[in-house]
Amino acid sequence: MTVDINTTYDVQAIRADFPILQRRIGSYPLIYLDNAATSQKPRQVIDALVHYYEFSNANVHRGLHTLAEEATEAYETARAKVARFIGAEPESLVFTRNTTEAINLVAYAWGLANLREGDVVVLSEMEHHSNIVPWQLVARLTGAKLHYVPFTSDGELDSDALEQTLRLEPKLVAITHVSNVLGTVNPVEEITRKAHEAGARVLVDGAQAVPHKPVDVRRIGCDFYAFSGHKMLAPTGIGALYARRELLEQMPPFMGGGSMIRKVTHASSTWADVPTKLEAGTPNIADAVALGAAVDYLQAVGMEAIQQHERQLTEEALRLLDGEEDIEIYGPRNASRRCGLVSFNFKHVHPHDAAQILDQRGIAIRAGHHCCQIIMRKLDVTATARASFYLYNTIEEVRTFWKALDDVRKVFGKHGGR
Amino acid sequence: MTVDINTTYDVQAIRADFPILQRRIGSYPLIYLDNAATSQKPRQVIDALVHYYEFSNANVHRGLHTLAEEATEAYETARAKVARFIGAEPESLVFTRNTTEAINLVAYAWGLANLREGDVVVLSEMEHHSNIVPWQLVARLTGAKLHYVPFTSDGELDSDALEQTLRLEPKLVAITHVSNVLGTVNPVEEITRKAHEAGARVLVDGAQAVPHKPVDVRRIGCDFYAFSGHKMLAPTGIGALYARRELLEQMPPFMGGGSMIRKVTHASSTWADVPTKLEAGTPNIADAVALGAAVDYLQAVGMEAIQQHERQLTEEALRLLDGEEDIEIYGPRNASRRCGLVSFNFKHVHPHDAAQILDQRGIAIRAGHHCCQIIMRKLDVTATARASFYLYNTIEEVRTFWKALDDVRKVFGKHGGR
Amino acid sequence: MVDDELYREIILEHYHHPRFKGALPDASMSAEGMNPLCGDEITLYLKTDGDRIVDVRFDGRGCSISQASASMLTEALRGLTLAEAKRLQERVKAMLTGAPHEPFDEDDDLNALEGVRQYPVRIKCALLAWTTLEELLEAT
Amino acid sequence: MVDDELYREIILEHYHHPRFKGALPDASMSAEGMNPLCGDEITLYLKTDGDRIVDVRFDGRGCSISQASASMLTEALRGLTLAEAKRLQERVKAMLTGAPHEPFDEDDDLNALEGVRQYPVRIKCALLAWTTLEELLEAT
Ligand SMILES: Cc1ncc(COP(=O)(O)O)c(C=O)c1O
Ligand SMILES: Cc1ncc(COP(=O)(O)O)c(C=O)c1O
Repeated sequence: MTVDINTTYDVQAIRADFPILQRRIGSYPLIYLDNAATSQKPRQVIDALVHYYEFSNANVHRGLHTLAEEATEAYETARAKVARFIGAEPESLVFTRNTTEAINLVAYAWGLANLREGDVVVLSEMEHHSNIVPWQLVARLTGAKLHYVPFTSDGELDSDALEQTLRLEPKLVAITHVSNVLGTVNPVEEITRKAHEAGARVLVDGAQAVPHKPVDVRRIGCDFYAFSGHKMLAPTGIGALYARRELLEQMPPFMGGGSMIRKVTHASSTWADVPTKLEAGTPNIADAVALGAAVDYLQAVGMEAIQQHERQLTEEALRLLDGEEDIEIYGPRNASRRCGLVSFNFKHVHPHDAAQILDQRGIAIRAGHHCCQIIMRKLDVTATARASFYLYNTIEEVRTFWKALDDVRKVFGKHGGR
Repeated sequence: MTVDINTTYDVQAIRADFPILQRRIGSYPLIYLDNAATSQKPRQVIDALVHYYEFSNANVHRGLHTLAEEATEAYETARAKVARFIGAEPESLVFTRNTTEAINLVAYAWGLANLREGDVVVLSEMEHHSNIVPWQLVARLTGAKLHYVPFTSDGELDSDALEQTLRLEPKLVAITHVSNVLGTVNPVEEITRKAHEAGARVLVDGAQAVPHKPVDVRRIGCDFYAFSGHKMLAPTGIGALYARRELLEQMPPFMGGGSMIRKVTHASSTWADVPTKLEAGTPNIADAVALGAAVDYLQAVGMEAIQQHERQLTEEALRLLDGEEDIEIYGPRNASRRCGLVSFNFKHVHPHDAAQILDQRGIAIRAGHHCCQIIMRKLDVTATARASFYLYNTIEEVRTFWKALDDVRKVFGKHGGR
Repeated sequence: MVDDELYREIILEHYHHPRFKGALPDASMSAEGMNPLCGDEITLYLKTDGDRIVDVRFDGRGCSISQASASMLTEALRGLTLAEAKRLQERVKAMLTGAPHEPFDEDDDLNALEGVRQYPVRIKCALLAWTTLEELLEAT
Repeated sequence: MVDDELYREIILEHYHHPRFKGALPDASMSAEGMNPLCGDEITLYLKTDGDRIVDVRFDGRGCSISQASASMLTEALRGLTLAEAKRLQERVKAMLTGAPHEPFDEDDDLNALEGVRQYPVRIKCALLAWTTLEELLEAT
């Protein structure tokens, strides 16, 4: 990898690190614009996996032999890297499978211990199902109540509504950093400050933020922050929860099992120190190590540079789509108010059909509810199409995507013929 | 891989598939006898990971584009393979991180919905912490009571005590198939029959069974069966829970999030079909695919052949250790009553010290409580040493291990000098 | 470039001009279906006279495949007995899932759905109306 | 072949002949420590006269490193004031964790523990007695 943030952004050098970008779909080169669903993986991350399994594979923490020491060292080094990447200390970082597990961990471990009948939990209407359903499950077990802050027609969080909801003295505000449908970047720093003033804990869903922009959990000030490795160049099966250390220490464990205990007796057990207390059983060691390698890669390119590059792609996509009268765009129009994705719909073609036809040109976009049925209902659609960008996408790819929309029109007619 | 179960077992051909076995520890070749903690990975499994990431990586289930279809196909094919490997239908197999998560899933989802104050859950005193602590956590939330079936001085489950405990009409019997300390193979078929007669559900912890012997969950008849991929040639981060389909269907979900829903509204949600209902968020797709490759590998060698090979290694280890008057062996003496591992202690040397000295000869064994503090207390030790075997270990390795015990004696004296 | 196998003319025609679309206020029975993967929704209305289906309508939103399939269903069901409807439903399901079935005539609109079989993700779209019908018939 | 760096003679000597091992029924204070990774246990007993430690014992089970370290502790603590004991505990901890510290004399038994530093997993063994002491002193 030869990228240097001090020179120009060398997207071709980056692309050369991603073997899958050589792939063809039928006779077309792959244009992968489904990065909000999952990202592709550079050679360096794949190599980290292979090296781990060919050289140091062992179970961690409990072994005295050389491989076990090396595996433990690699695993804990990865934890320190990932923690540093978001401005946290290693003891505050729990490895999970993904964002979803991180949020469920908080819902079960912190939620069951801290929520009581009638307590208020504040969500927003732009949350991913992963930041809704865990709270519904825990609300059913505890009797807590959920309140949803709406978003405006611009796709921005309704800040007046938020302030009103905070008067209910919620126990928790759980909010996404970046919406995976609208692209909106929420002002999580300000939301955290207000929520803290109202006495609430704050959980931020960072699944769409950490891969795409610099994130510093200390600056945000939130209590919990969740994200997924697979959306940031790392393998599937690894993610993380940051939590303020004193909360981690006070929380009862989530899952029980090996590693997370201090002493087990017939009747009860005591717990290991944080973060191990929250990591029951054999962890996903290799994928954690590879997440460390992904963080190295992202840092070498530079998160500012990545954000800047994606903004250019997003601006171009917004500009091109905005000129089409048969297309509706969702979310903020100003690229500086959003992250690198654009949701849209043909007025007369279902997004499934659009996605299918683009696939025949090698262009991978996503069509569906994007795990955000509440947003869909508000937009009064059942699904949207979404093109989402990452560090290896090019302006030419964005233009090819835009041109391919004409193929959709060829099948369905300029106005869908309906 | 050129192994054919109809000819002799070609351990050298198998070894050639495992890159890590080329490794040297200092000047000694690695002798890896820590397989009960985690297994090594063959080239074929590592290649499956690399191929997935270089060729078909995408998020599953929700995508219309080619990569998403390929990823979904690969993931569901792996599910079908793994299910067939243990005699189950794909709809009954939920992917989890490991055995620990599989058991916690049952404890939270089935346990919170089905256990009430005073209900009895039966465990054994030879359980791994992963099959104890989840029940302690759920007992605390529900008021259920735990009863432990003891084991005899031979390391066998006390079947009279089990029958007595069943008179308490337990709701659940949760028992390990193979003990990771004693090596004991429990008669899970018979236990399940008796427990069902008593009206209990049965969960079997198969972490040490599935990697080492043929397992058929239909023949066992149990309601739940849990195991880990990383102990059976697959990557870390993937495991599985088998559950009888009607139980899966009746159970509320465990974690909430993407994929596992049908319809989400502000107030509540409905669930997807099994097994997706139990798999919230982006699954560990690549490692599931690689677990499929591991199952292919094990089946090509043949589980009967592997079991037979390990029995020879275990018999040799028992024979050699049994001749040493300064060594105590734990668990059944008859190799046909156990799986491929031997726990032991020097009468006068702590197992940590023994393991450390063996490591200096390139021999990796484990020393500690093996996540079984209740067994340790019954054996009146704080830790044991454990040598555990797998398909790639050789009789020569077992003998080298045994000879290296003399190095321990050289440092600590024949009788520990104490 | 354009996928003729999937987007056959007859499918696009049904999509652009769906037959019998809209609510049926005096329906004898109705059922709602949903494809949780994509959010497509459908409501199916049947009006029966004794054992015979005298009116069928569908409502809802979805892709061309799910809408065309629903439109074809409303046309095909009209005038059948409930038992015949059940047999037709089983036949379409078998065609879409690759199970043995009596093939449809070349010029039967339903025959156009066979192309969907090559698109695993879209099979669920084509099936939506028919699984909703299955549930509705089971409920009677 | 045999690791002289870890298993120095003085460590083995303390392990084989632990000083002041066993319960101390008239202890002024005691604390239990445990290494959750391996199950090693230790109980530490101190008897003080005013501010001064007049008797120290340890009991428990563990590997050569944890036992030798505990034995050295009992010898080293004898006769110190509680404040001196605290300083010694910090100095040993610093040595074992690689923090800056005043080195021990070549012929001080505690100096033999320095070799443990190269064995990350064993550091916890060597620390066990000293972290138990830390907790005990904090509780006063
Ligand atoms: C019998 C038994 N049960 C459960 C486990 C836990 O497995 P995992 O750590 O993969 O969840 C193990 C392995 O450590 C085991 O040996
Ligand atoms: C905003 C947001 N939150 C949560 C998730 C869930 O992530 P995962 O499936 O990795 O748990 C996603 C991605 O799908 C997302 O975009």
